[in-house]
Amino acid sequence: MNNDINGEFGEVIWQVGGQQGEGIDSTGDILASTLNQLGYYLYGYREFSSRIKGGHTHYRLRISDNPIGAISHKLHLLVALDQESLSTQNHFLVPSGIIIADENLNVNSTMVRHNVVKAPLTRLSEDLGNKIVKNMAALGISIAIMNLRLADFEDVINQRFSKKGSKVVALNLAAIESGFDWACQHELLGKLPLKSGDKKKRLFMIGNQAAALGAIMAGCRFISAYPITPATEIMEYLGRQMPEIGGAAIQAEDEIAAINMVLGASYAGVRAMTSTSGPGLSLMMETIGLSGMTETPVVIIDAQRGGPSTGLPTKHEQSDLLSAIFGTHGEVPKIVITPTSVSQCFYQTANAFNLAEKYQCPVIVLSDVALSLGKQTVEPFDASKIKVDRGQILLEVDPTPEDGTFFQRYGYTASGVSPRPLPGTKNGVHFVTGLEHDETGLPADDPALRTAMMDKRLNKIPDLLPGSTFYHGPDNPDYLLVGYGSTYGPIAEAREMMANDGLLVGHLHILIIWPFPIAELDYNMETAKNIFIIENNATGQLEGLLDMHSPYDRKTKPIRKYNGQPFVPFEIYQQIKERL
Amino acid sequence: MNNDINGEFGEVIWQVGGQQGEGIDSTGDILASTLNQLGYYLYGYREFSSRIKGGHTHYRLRISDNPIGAISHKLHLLVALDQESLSTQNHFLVPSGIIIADENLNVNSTMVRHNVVKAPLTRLSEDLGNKIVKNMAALGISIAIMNLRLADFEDVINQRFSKKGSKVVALNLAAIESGFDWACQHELLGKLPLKSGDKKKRLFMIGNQAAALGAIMAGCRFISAYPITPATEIMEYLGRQMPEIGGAAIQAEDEIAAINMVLGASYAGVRAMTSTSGPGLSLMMETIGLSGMTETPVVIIDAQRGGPSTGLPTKHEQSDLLSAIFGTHGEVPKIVITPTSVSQCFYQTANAFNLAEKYQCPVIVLSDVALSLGKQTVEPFDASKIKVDRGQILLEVDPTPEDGTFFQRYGYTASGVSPRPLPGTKNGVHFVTGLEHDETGLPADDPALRTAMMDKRLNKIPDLLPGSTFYHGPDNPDYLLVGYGSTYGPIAEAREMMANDGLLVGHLHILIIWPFPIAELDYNMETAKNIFIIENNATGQLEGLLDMHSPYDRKTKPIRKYNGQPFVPFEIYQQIKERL
Amino acid sequence: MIEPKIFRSGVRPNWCPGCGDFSVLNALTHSFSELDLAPHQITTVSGIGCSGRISGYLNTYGFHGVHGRALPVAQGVKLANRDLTVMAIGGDGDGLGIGLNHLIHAIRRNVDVTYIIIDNHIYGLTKGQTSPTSPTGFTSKSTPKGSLDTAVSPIQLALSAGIGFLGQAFVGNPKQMIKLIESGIKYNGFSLIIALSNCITYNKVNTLKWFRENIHDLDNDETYSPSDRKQALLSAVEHNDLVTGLIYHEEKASCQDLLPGYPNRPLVAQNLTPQQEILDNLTAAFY
Amino acid sequence: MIEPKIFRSGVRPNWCPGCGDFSVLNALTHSFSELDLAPHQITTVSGIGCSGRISGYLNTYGFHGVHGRALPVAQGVKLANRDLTVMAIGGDGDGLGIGLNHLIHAIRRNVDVTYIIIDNHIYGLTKGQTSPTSPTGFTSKSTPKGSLDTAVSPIQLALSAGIGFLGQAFVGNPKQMIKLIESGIKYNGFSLIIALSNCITYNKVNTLKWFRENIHDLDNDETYSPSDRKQALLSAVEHNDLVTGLIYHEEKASCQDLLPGYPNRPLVAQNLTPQQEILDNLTAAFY
Ligand SMILES: Cc1ncc(C[n+]2csc(CCOP(=O)(O)OP(=O)(O)O)c2C)c(N)n1
Ligand SMILES: Cc1ncc(C[n+]2csc(CCOP(=O)(O)OP(=O)(O)O)c2C)c(N)n1
Ligand code: SF4
Ligand code: SF4
Ligand SMILES: [Mg+2]
Ligand SMILES: [Mg+2]
Repeated sequence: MNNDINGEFGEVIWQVGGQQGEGIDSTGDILASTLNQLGYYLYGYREFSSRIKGGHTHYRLRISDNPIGAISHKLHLLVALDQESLSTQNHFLVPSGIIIADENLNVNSTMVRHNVVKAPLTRLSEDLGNKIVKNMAALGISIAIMNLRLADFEDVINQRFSKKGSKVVALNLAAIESGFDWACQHELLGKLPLKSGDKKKRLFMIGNQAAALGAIMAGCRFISAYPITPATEIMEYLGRQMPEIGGAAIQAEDEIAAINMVLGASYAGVRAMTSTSGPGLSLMMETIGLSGMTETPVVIIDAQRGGPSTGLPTKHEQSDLLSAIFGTHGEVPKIVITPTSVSQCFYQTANAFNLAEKYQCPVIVLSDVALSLGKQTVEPFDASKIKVDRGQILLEVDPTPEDGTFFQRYGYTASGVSPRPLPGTKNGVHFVTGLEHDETGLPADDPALRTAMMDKRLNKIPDLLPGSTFYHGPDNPDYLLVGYGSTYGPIAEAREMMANDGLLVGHLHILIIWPFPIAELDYNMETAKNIFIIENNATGQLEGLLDMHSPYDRKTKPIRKYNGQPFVPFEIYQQIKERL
Repeated sequence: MNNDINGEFGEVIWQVGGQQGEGIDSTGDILASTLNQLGYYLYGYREFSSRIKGGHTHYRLRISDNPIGAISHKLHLLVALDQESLSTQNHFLVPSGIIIADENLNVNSTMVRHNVVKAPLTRLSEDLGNKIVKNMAALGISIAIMNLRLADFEDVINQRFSKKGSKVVALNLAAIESGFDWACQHELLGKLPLKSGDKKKRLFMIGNQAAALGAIMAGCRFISAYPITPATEIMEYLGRQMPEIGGAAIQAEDEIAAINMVLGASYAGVRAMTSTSGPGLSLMMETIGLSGMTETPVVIIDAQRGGPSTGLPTKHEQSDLLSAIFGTHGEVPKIVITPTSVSQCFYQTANAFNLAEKYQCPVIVLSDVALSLGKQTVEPFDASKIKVDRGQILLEVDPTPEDGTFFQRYGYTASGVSPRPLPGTKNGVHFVTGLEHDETGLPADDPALRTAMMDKRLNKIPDLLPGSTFYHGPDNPDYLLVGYGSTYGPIAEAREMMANDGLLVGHLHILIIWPFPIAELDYNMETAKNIFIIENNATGQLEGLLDMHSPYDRKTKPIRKYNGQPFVPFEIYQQIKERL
Repeated sequence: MIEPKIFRSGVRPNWCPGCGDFSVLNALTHSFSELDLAPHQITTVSGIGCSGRISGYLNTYGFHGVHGRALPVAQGVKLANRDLTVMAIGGDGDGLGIGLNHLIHAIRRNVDVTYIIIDNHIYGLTKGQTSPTSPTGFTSKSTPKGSLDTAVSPIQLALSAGIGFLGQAFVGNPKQMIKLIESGIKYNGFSLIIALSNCITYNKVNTLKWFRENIHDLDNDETYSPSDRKQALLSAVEHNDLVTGLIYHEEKASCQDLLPGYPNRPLVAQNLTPQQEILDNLTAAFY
Repeated sequence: MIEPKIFRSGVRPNWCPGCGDFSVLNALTHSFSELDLAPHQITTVSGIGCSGRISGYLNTYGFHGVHGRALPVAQGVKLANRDLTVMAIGGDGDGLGIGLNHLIHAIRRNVDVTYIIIDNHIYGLTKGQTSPTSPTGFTSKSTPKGSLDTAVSPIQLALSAGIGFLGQAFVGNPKQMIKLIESGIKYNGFSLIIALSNCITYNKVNTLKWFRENIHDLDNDETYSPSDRKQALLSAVEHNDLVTGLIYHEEKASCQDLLPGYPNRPLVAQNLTPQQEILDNLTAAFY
């Protein structure tokens, strides 16, 4: 619990749980927003079920004075508004942790090792005239326990409720205050005192918002998508922003329409994208092939969720990987990016647009529930880090000698990428088709030409894109932890735990997973004695790709989790320990 | 040209080429049907383009007195009705081969090494009053050259044209005769004499017909599909036969509807299937996942064609493999079968229904243009070889104690397969969903349950299904040729060629490719020094699967072809020779 | 006769209190009961959405498929076993957004399935986006400045596609809904019943009150004849699709009646033992 | 004015001689010419089918997509570059079978695209299967005993979906077709023109002669007013959909007019340099 000499904590993990509709989200959000302004590092993760009202939900917030990239297995302060919060969550509490339970809940004997405080949450808020603010009373108690200042919360409450009128603002503030006072009266003030934050300005957002922002900054001016958990926020956010930045957002009738609209918009020359989750990705497969065959850039964000089929719509998993890479009949060039953090959702979505246009191919960005909906502290974005590279677009075309001859859209070039004029360009009139075609784009099935065209398309993307992987740790580690995408945070922290134990341990992580960066991976895996492949799926999809591409038998060991929840650092650490 | 002491040939490769609409198909079919009745072994392969009239097409027929399973690179007799037949096909001719060219075609100097005979085909048929029978005149000449008897053709001509009236029959017979006579007058009679056939009764059909027959024999009584080349004949054939055998055939509005109807029918308890090609397979991905998740059997025949996207609709390729295996988001149990011959299209389609019901999962049968549309001699089918095994269907269910409690559709069992009552069964009322669910089928997201259910589904299919591979050749071969599906014939023949050269060579072939039969493959690959992986695609999909599953680096060598055409045995032989 | 409550499964619906879906669930159980059906004789296929969850709350065979595809599955079920009563149920997004094509083609095909669209003018389960039936100008998370699209009219489309049985119910009028569902099930062919419903959480425009104020009930309109397709079309146009009751009814042969060689005994009851004789007959053409 | 023949690409159509598609190709080139367009100003998106090949025969920007998805692609093109004239063209299978849902939703959305369905009542390219517009009883390879389904009526469906511009042409009347295409292109919004066509190879029922004998021309019908939606519906019903001419026309705002914040300059012409200022404005809410 790393408290310092003043007894203050550098890290507190707080959680509120209750029924959907009880304001669990906003309780967490208000605490988090305020803490963000105070300069703490935060990681918020919500558990919720695929229904609208009712059903248990909780919001876990990890608060730290140092950068963090994962939730934790620990819990210091649990605020329970429903029975399930107690029964399913109390075992996460550290021995010295505190439970604040609404007084009408049953507190059973297994909880006695913890400091369980029954608080009259419902009553406190009813006293204020409205029991819906019991979550705010609970927040007030939390504020007191962590030794935070009530005044720091006023801004956020004001912002959040001002639309609903000053009465609502006042009611909420009063509820927080009454909780705070109650806590003081019951000697809870400063029981888990937080070190103060550094007051630096940082962003706090979910991956979906970061990805949408990344798209805007990369110049995306067209989105068409269909709602689906956990991707919907991307289309909703862009739906709100496109009118402001002079773009267009279209809610499509289905995912097939969405990707085809995007393909049309992209063909016409605007940067365009769609966002979806697994079921939508499956529906888009045919058109992903069309994008590959016509060499038309397209950006798809697939926010993965528990599969297969409708699966676990609100739960976490990394199981669309092979389908993103190998899905669609036939063979197409593709790029698949797996951002590692909310911050990378921003930068890599922007990157996706450059890669899609540079290589004229579909680019799939795989996020997942943890990234899409998990809220993280993010250093302010830097627009200067984003360069718009539109690849080989021809803005002017020389007239061709004859009339009625198409421009050679698929002329062979050294790079394999052919310049493309946009519709509307004089002298650039050309034809594109999903059929096999010659340099002019016209359907053709001559065997030699066919082979040449396949080679052109399949070889135009280099075997290794720069920045595909990164490595943290000593040279020649004894232990190597390998992952991709959102497991970055948990693995990084697990590595630290192992390093603290004095082990020589490295962390190799993949950011661009297709083309499969085997050269960089092999380079790092060569000397490691124990390689752990860590992924959130059942069949070991990354492991399969590694085996497929590496001629060596690395005797890698799998650490897989497919129960719908993201990894926490400690369980990775623990599982490795058990196998040493 | 293996002619025997009488100067008779055990094998002649004949080809007719012309423009689409010139009756190229029927010329080939009439010759082939007659030869089939005479007891020859045949392999017919058509090249055609994706247009209705016009465009070059040809029909190559390999005629042998021994079983054959591939086309050949050789050509003995070329009948050219158009210029392209001459320019693109003449180089296949063996030195002593004969070209019969319509007299108005240009015969150039590169053909002089061959015996080029200009024949007045158009004139001969115009003399009979109708130039459309010039193909029949050409057939007559062919008959003479191969020393066949005119009388043997009467039956087939009668059958084929009787619907159009006796005049048409007579016209066609007259044209054949006039061609035959012309050949005799020009000393062509018996120039390439065929050994006589064994007169045994054998079938001659395309893979699509065999697959449809296999489905019927396995008890399939429902098909829903959407037309697409090269799969359409399956739905058309079943569309004609279902009324006769008391089933239902529905042309769906699209492939998504097709597979969902099939899923519904199969859920309700009838054996049901759909047929499609790559673009349709891509569209079916979401529902394939639903089949896997709900553990509802489903059989899909994917007749592969050149990909990606619309690709090469009439050309050959084996490039849907990885998409069939890994397509659909999330992770589902699946079985993928790759029949090796027209005969296996029959038996393996039947097998697909058993496997689908036994393991309650989607089964994809991958054929391809060569198998689907290539016409082969097939030994008469044996109904007794087909056993209908409907797996764990519960015809009666004991009443449950409470009302309103669902039957436990997904109860854990040792095998992982749970008994399923069919809708309509008393006391069997239950619920199935694409959401993750508990034993009762009700949506559930408890982490431990989720893991258990994933394990149940993913482990219920054994790692190795019996009969997944077969091997021909000596123990411990020096050379091992590995393939799957329709490459069987060409590889088998290439192996013979190598064996004739005195090499120790084996042929390892995959019939059921998923679950990947790595145990059997490894067993056979262990001692081989040179392993060639032979496949009709650009990226080496089988090779990828091998690497993915085998911990050994076999240093396999790829032989790939992706120009739209199937392998011929000699090119495999030659490519291997070059690399020795 | 089996009591309505027997048709409820033991599962508690996870709908929001006050959601219109409850009324439809209730009406279904009553209709089944009135028709003297037993749970095992019914199969309910549903789509994805709040409404799609209904198949789990009914004590009938239940198939909860993927988004927008309830109708093809239901047609497959019915053709496989013509003795079953087959229901398809889903939301307006499910049936008129992603799944609309299947509706038009199901109408053309006329397989005997009863399809209920629970139309709350919104995407409920995904937390409130504009749906195809949301009125023009409708503001929601996905159209914060108001929807631009013309609302889809399932009534006019169904009539134009040649539907044989069409009704529109309203969750505020359970009796009528029960009657319509009963008649729809009894109808030999494809029947569509649109259940105008409220999403209490996300649709603050098309509320129960709003529906009540705007609905024109055809069952109480003596000038209306449900056997006149033209009148049906015109009255839908006139009342902005907010008509309730039996809109159209016409007897015609169903797909099961017409399918050539389709046996009277359900396909699932056929003998599947492979017979050499059948094979020989079929292969005769290939020798 | 650019001559019609300039709008033909150098590629020879691979259609069967006598196929109706030739007439549509011809009419398009004349319409483009009459409208004073240049080839580079036009983008033609087409589906898969014999008819879908048309985009390769036109000297315009051509996008030959996948089966049934011409409309979404075309809408994307138009919204990306509102200065382009965007055509979508495909067959009856493409547009009314697999792609029908996109048609209904394109009508609702009203993006300014002109869509031509070349309706030969058959699946041509796949060698003659029954299509959604094939009449009931139609025999083909896929319905050897006659089609059971009710034919789909694109006219009635389009009207029911609220279309603003609808015409039906016939390959035997090129003048009318040219006029309709011209008006469709000029119309600000989604326009649908159905081109009744013949498949000389596979459809022996709906031949040129048959069409000629059964068509009722609205352009020559003085009692007909193309601004009356009800009359349009009723006349389609009455003449079994075999009406030709301008069926319906109504001015209304297009999607481009209505989209909030949608600039007058095409999206493709916007400045994309990433600006810290914009980023700061957008991220302000997240501090
Ligand atoms: C292929 C696919 N796309 C999107 C989704 C996400 N999704 C689930 S329900 C739904 C719409 C629900 O609206 P509606 O059909 O009107 O049902 P309601 O919830 O209003 O009853 C959507 C878009 C999905 N499950 N599958
Ligand atoms: C997803 C998919 N399914 C099926 C096909 C096969 N296919 C090609 S064209 C076509 C139908 C053609 O009919 P229509 O649209 O009426 O065009 P026509 O040839 O009559 O002009 C079909 C089914 C395909 N290319 N893609
Ligand atoms: S969100 Fe709306 S539709 Fe869904 S359960 Fe709640 S009230 Fe019903
Ligand atoms: S098959 Fe029919 S539609 Fe196709 S090109 Fe020939 S005539 Fe035209
Ligand atoms: Mg709804
Ligand atoms: Mg057609």
